[in-house]
Amino acid sequence: MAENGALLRVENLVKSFDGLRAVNNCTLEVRKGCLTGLIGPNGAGKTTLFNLITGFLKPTSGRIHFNGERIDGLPPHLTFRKGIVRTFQVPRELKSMTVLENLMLVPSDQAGERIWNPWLFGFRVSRQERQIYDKALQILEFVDLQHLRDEYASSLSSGQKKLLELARTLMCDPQLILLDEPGAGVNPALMKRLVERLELLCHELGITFFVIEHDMDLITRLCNPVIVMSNGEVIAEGSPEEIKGDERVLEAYLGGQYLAGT
Amino acid sequence: MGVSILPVLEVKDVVAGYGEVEILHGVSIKVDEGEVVTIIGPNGAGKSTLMKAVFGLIPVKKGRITFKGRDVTGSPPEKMVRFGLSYVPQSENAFATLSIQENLEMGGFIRRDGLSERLNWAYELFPDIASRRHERAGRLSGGQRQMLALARALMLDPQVLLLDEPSASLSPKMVEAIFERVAQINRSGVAILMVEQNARHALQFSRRGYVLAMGVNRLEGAADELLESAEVGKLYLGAEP
Amino acid sequence: MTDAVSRPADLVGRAQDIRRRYGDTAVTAALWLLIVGLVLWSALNSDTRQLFVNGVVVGSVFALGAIGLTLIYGILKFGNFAHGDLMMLGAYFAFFALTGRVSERPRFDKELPWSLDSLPGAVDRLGDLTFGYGLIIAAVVAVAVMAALSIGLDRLIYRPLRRRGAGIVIFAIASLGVAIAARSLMLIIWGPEPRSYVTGIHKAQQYPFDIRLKTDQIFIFAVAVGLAVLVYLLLYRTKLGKAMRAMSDNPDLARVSGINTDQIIAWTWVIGGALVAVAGVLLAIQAQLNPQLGFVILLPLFASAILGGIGNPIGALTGALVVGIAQEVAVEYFAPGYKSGVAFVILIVILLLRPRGLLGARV
Amino acid sequence: MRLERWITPAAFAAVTLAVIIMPAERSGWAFRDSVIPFLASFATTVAIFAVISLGLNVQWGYTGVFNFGIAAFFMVGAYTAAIFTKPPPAQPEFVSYVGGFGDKLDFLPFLSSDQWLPFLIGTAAAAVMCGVLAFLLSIPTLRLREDYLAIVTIGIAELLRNVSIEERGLVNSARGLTGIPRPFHDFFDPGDYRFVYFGIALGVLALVYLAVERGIRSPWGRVLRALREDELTTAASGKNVFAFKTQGFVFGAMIMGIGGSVFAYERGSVSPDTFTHFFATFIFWAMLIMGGSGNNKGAVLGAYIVWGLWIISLQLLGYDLPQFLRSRIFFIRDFILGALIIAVLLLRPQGLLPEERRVSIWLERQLKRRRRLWPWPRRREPTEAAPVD
Repeated sequence: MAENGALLRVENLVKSFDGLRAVNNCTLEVRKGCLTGLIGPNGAGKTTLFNLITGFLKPTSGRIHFNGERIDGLPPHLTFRKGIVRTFQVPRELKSMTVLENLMLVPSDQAGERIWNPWLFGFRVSRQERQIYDKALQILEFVDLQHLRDEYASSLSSGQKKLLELARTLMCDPQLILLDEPGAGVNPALMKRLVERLELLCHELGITFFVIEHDMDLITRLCNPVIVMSNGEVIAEGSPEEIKGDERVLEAYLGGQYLAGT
Repeated sequence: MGVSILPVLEVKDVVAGYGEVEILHGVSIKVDEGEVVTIIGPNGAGKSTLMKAVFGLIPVKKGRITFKGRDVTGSPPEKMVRFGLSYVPQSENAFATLSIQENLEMGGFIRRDGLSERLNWAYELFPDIASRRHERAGRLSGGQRQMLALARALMLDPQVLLLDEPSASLSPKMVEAIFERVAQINRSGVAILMVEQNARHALQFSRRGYVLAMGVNRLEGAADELLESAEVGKLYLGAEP
Repeated sequence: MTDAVSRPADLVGRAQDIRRRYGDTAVTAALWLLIVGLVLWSALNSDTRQLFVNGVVVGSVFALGAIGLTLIYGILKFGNFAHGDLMMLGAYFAFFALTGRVSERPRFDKELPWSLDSLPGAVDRLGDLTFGYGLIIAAVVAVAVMAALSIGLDRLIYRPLRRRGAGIVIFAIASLGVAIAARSLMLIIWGPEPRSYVTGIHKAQQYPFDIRLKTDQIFIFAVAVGLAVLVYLLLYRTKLGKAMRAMSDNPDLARVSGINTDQIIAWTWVIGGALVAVAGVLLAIQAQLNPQLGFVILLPLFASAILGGIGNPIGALTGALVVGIAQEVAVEYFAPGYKSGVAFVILIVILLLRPRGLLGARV
Repeated sequence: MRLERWITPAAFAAVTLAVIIMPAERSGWAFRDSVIPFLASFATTVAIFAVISLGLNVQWGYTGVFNFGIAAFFMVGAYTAAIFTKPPPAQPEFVSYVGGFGDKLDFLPFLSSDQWLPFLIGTAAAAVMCGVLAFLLSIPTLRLREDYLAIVTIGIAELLRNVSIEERGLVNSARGLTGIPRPFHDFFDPGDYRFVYFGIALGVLALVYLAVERGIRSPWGRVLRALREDELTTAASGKNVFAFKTQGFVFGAMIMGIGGSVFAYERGSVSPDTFTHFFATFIFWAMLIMGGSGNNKGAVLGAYIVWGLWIISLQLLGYDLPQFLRSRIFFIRDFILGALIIAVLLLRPQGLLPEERRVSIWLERQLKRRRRLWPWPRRREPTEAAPVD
């Protein structure tokens, strides 16, 4: 039975590529208002899981519920509509568009996105543009990129691109943000700020986060609970301390055979 | 194994990465003749990047790589193979549209003679792929594909074999089989430098090990010492230093 | 409770899975049946039998072009829109080597003092063929020239683009530039009038089943099939060919295996250039020498390559024969101007139903 | 590089000088009688081609959709305009074509076929037809790798041209359609009409330019440009990739249709031999690549320069050329164009006028209205944001 407060629930999810099961009978829950961490060795299927949740891949079998609604198999733009946004492990910025444009693209249902609206309802487009612009500026300030707003996104450093990815997700008032390694390549000072920002977003605005991260320090500081995946399955879940003490997790990382299932 | 004065492969203070992103911030590793060395470390430590940098697949920005005392820094992979190194990438390590036999022939591409003997040798070492030699490699199971990748890399009779996570996404049984095969290859005199996720398992087959984290050396030592060390677990799960 | 609700949805999901898994196979089987049926029908129907045979000849010319196209596509990963024009250019080079003629002013040729047809007996007909051994030597010359030219174009244009990491579209536009340059080069040197290697009428022979064939056509078919088999043997039996396939499959792993990819690319252009030249000569024997023809033939070439599954020479041969037969047989029912329409329809059907082609993705 | 800054002005100046001086010199500097009319015709054609080049810019420069069959849209536009404005065939046994709606509109004075309304109807119909064609083509191809669309569009251009020749009753096969009524033709002296039509063509170009500029600088255009950069990110930003791609392709095709219709009204006749791949597809690519894809000014400048080269080669024929050159001048021009395309791709991939860095005209206008100085592009220091919360 669904536990109260589960925003995202993944049940028996399977994804196989040419017989190889990247995600194997994975079942997990992300509770509302939490910063849930997702860790696991390389090839555990973490990014594949993200791709399945956001609709970039279609599951072979299994179910994904978001807010009690089934979302598996929806294309990316529809999962986005439901309130799920993601970042990419390797930042995929829109290279020859400015930082500001990268953000202003995001809000959905912009009046000006219908080709005839700029002609018929110019004032509405105009007003909305102003709102989006203000919001983009706010968010740029939030992630400390406001001085770069008119630069092409391709000229950013890799850490700044990571922040841009985060900023992009904030443009649309999401319910759930999936972050794929937000910390990689971000320098320590920025990182500290990033952690503060994420906590602020989570606690003040009630946005739920689901974070893949390799940096255990960051996970410890940021996330609770932490879910551990290995070979496409969830093998443990708990607070960072519990995870660190969990024999199975260490086994998964260091090798040796963990106990499969149940 | 006798202790040689010069290591076969030595990596000194190598700095490398993809494009502007630097992942290795000065890593040093050495491999003596005939030994198995395992590199372990948490995700994102730069283990695979190190392999690629050594093999010339990504540019080395700083540092030196020497093979038998000869500077091979920045040589392209097709040259590395001629020096006597061989490399098994982590994924996509077989030509899926080629037959198994053709895969092995490609492994021996620069060989001038003795190809058929070497082929027979490979099939003897890996009997499970021998029976399917005219099938496309894309049809093999994960474990068999890994065997094929090993066999392909051995076709040139290399002195040093670089293995990038040979046990990745294999069943426990298969992992066992792969490691046994690796040990067997080593007994035939090939030095092995291996990156592994499966740290404990790999260290059991190794003489020495290195632990990388965040693109720098963190620990090194004899394999059994590392196996016992509590430090290693902490590096993975990030207890406060 | 959740289970009860989600069970019907699961059934739908499973049905989709089945469709995903077997639908592809079913569509392929249906397309194959359709093709085999049409081919058999046109071969057996006495109205279209002659056209069927013509189609095989036309298709074998397409085949050589499509094999070259698909080879370059497989290894360099871009559609070469200059392929048709380079075919024609190759044919003109052979013409030049054979006759030593260039256009001086409209409808007036200037003959250079040296040419192959001045060799003793070079234009004497070989058996029932319309041409002598001179043309064959000329074709060899054209092969050499086109192979060299292809490498030159790669060094000059495609390699810099590759180093820069340009996208496939940039390659395609560059190849369009090459196509235009090649076409205008032909027009500059030989003028716009159609030409042929030999003048005079060539009578067709009567064969069983009421089929009339020129010996040239049999020659075209034989050369095309022979070369297709050679390319197949090259790719599947020789070290170079296997390395080419390996590189097409996984360039990084090819480098790791010690394969020099620059060299493989150069060889690909040599073989591609040679095929272009032969295909061009055959096209010119089959139709004529005409600078306009190069771009027109591009559509059937691409249709053949896509029908067969891009990157696959046997597929290209099969695809080309199907396209050739379909185009010729269609003449019985539609105006000749619709030949290109046939190739277009085949293209659209394949793209809609099975974009990887009939023989593609056999992994 | 300092030199690079001069390439664009130099190219512009060279073409302009050549286009003015060559006819002037040949006509004995008779500006009023021959040079000015010549320039008007030249400029009219440039305007028409610039329209089509703008359409291609929407497709390739902004949306990243790869159309190698511009000829198809150019031709459909031209023929549609023609059959919507022409009277029905007078002698169906000699001349036959479908449509001929021109007469049906004659019942009101300003609707008669040589006035402005038929022109507008023909142009609108041309745009619609091209839009429908583009939509149909997008279904099998837009989800596939980019170059599949290129092949399919080559195919449709080839096919449509053959259909127009083979189907006698459709658009009068190879002889094409003549006597297309031209807007306001009877009101002016035939010698002056070219100036009138230049005005019309310029007006259409201005409208199309504004429409494209406005569309591209709107949130809609932002999505298109995002698609060109990275489809995955665009999908991750909640945009329906396929829908927007189709819109970009269709919008561009409609503009090409408009260009085709203006072309038909300028010539007064259309025939299939105009719409070959070479003439009707390649030169637009040359224009856009040379001018700078992703920049509407570049698309127009490219049309000017490429058509300038065209005209220069024509003008050269008026001089005493050696026979060798005389018979080959057009082929040499084609060769130069092909080589120029490659040279631009290799040496200056961004074209003569690189893409501009602007966000949205709506925003710019808004910010101006609020009496804030828009900080583009020179002022880079952050202006204080609007009061938050």
